[in-house]
This record gives sequence, structure tokens and C-alpha cells, in this order.
Amino acid sequence: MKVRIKAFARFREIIGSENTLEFDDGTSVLSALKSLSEGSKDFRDACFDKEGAVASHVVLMINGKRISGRDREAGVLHDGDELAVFPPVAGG
Amino acid sequence: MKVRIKAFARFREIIGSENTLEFDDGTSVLSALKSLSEGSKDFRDACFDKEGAVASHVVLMINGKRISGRDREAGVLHDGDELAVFPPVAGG
Amino acid sequence: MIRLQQDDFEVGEFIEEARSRGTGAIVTFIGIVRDDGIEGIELEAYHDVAEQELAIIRDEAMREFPLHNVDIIHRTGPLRVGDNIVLIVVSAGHRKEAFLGCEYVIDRLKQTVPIWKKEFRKDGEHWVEGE
Amino acid sequence: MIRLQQDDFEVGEFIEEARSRGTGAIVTFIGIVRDDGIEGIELEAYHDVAEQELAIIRDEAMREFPLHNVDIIHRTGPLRVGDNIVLIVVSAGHRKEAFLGCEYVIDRLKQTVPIWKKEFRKDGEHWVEGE
Repeated sequence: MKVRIKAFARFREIIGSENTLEFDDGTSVLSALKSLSEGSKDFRDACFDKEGAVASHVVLMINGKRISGRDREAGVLHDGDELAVFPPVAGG
Repeated sequence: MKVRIKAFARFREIIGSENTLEFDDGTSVLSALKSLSEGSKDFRDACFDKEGAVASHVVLMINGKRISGRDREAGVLHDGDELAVFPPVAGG
Repeated sequence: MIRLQQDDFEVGEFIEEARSRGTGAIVTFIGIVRDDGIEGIELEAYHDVAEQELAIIRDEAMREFPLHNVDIIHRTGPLRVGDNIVLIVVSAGHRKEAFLGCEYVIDRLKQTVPIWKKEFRKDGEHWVEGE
Repeated sequence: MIRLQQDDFEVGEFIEEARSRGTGAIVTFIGIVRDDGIEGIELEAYHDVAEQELAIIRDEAMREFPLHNVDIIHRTGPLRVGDNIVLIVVSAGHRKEAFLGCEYVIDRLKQTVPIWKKEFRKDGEHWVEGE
């Protein structure tokens, strides 16, 4: 299946604004982020804390909806999903 | 001495926007208002309460400064003063 | 700018002028003749004293909050439903003080500035009672 | 109207449009690029999601307070000191709810709308940390 990963601000500067990746069906958010960080130490440093968990300040959305709690890692991706990764917002 | 008496809103409709009256030196605010009400029952009803005191909702200014407390009756007028009489304000 | 005038005002012009280099927020209040069954209003002012009181309120607001600029324009004379009555434009470095400053000005204005409003209705006219 | 756009906006136009027959108060907030030693900023947005979040905030504000109209225009792209960033126009019957509605919108916007700000300074560039 194909998942589009969108990145913004600091994260965009590291991995680019959009990556379409091919995953096995049922891939978790955590696995998808890990795949991305294999290609980029900078992304790994930005996205994960020292224990290897998704850092608490990283905001994640699937198809424009914020995901929280356990879903930030265990959430399951589906074909055509858009996963967005970004730092805390700072508009206005 | 001459005192200009300005009236606004309801009070203006009763006695007109401006009256210049001739008083003895040292006339009090109360005396000035009483003189005005001699010529107009409507003004007396608007300006005084049943006990003959200046009604509490009436606002008074001398030369653009609000007068309060005892000065609302005992305040002394001087030649060239502008005494203003009006209801509570309602702008904005 | 503090002004009592018959003419309408252009909000955009005042907003442009309110901007200085440290300005991060402009809050604007516009009071409008509301349609609650009236046909129109007439605003009467003790002109010089009203302008003087508006300037006092501006000075108080600028002492109370770190504001860059405060404009207050209040209209007088006959107005119809939907017409502008008053414009307050407050600029500041940050939004909190701009909001606080703008609310301060309109709240004080309604308490102290000698302006009165007569409403015209189908069944007659009457003066709006101040507080 | 809800919109994310590169172009500047004309405040006066939105204020005219915000007026309906029962409107007695319009409160406007304008956020501006503040000069605190920066040379300029660049605003980046998750475009569709940001517009969607702005619409949610407008709907929340209109549920929470008795408002007539809420417009939110937020700019993106490169901006200089003194440029407009965001415009919020809120109309209501009375002033209290217009102020509350307008503050609600800007406070929520800063919490939830996916927009980021990069500041350019003489000594380099950096992303502003959100809360």
C-alpha cells in the first residue's frame, strides 16, 4: 500500500515536504516513522526521544486529524492515507 | 455676574441648549437651578426630587468638570462660569 | 486621534496609521446602530467636554496598558440603522494588551463621555437612559 | 469567510460585509509582523488542514457566543516587518460577545492551526517554537 508522508517546518527541511512510501498493509505509525528515520539521522533526532519513542512535542495527523495517546505509535495506516509530521504550531 | 447654563438631551428639550443668566456674586448651584425652574415646571420636575433636592441622577458640571457631593448644591458660581445640566450619559 | 464628528470614518485609514515598528497587534471596536425596532437615532454631545473626556480615557488606557496608539472617533447627529457610531483603534506589541486597552476605552466611554442618544420608533421618540 | 492566502487583505471590506441588521458591535483583530530585531518572516501552512481548522474554530466561536459573523484570513509566505499576518472580524449584537468571540478565535488559532513561522535575523534563521 502507498502512504503519503507530509512534513512541515523543521521536519520538512529534513525530509522534504512530501514522501510517498510503500508499506505492507497494516503498518503502524511507529513503523512508518522508523522507516523514514533509517534514511536520515537528522529526522530520527528530530522525531524520536532518547528512549526511541516518538518525542512528545511532535504532532502527528492522519488525513488531517490529530492522533493522540497510543495511536501516536500503534495507529494503523491504510492505503492512500496521508500521515503528517510537524512541530507545535505557531501561527497568528 | 453672568453664568451660562448649558442643558443637554431631555434638559435641553425643556429649557433650550443655552441660557445666560444674571446672578448676584456668590450664587450657589442650587440657587441657579431654582431660578431656572421658576420659569418651568417641567424643568423643576426633571431636575429636583420630591424633597426639593437636586435629583441624584442629574449630572452637573462647572466649566466641564463634574461636581459631586455637597458641591452639587452648595458649589459657588463665578462670573463667566458655564454650568451644565444633563441626564446620565449614553454614548458609544 | 480623538475626534467627535458628524461624518462617517474609514476604518482602514486609522488601522494603517496605528502601525508603528514594534506593533504586533491592532484591536478595533466599531459600535453600530443596531436594529431593534428603531427607525434611527440622534446623537447629541457636549462637544468640547466630550472630546476632552475622550482624551482623558485615551491617556488613562495608555497609562494602564503598554499601548502604542489609541484612536477614538465618535459620531454625532442623525444616524440610521447600520451606520457607524464609534471607532476605537488600539495598537500594541502583543494581543492581550490590545484587547484589554480597547475594552477599557469603550467601557469608560459609556460611563463618562457626555453624549446622549435619542431613539426614533414608529410609536414615538425617547432618550436612551444612561447607567 | 475563511481563507489562507499569500496576498494582503483590505480590512475595510471585511468590516463592511460583517454588518447585518441586528449588528451593534464589530471587533477586529489584526496580527502584524512585529519588529523585535527580525528582518522578516516566512509563514508555512499545512494548507487544507489549516483552512479546515480555521472553519472549526469559527464554528466553535459561533456556538459558544451569540455572534453574527466570523471571518478569519491568515496569510502565508514571506512577510516583512509591519506586514499583516492575520485578520479576524467578529460581529455581534453587543460588544461583550464580539470581544469574547474575537479573543477566542485568536487564542484557539495559536493552539491548533497548523501554521509555522520562521524568523530571519542578521545572525541566521530559526523556527519559532509553538506552545
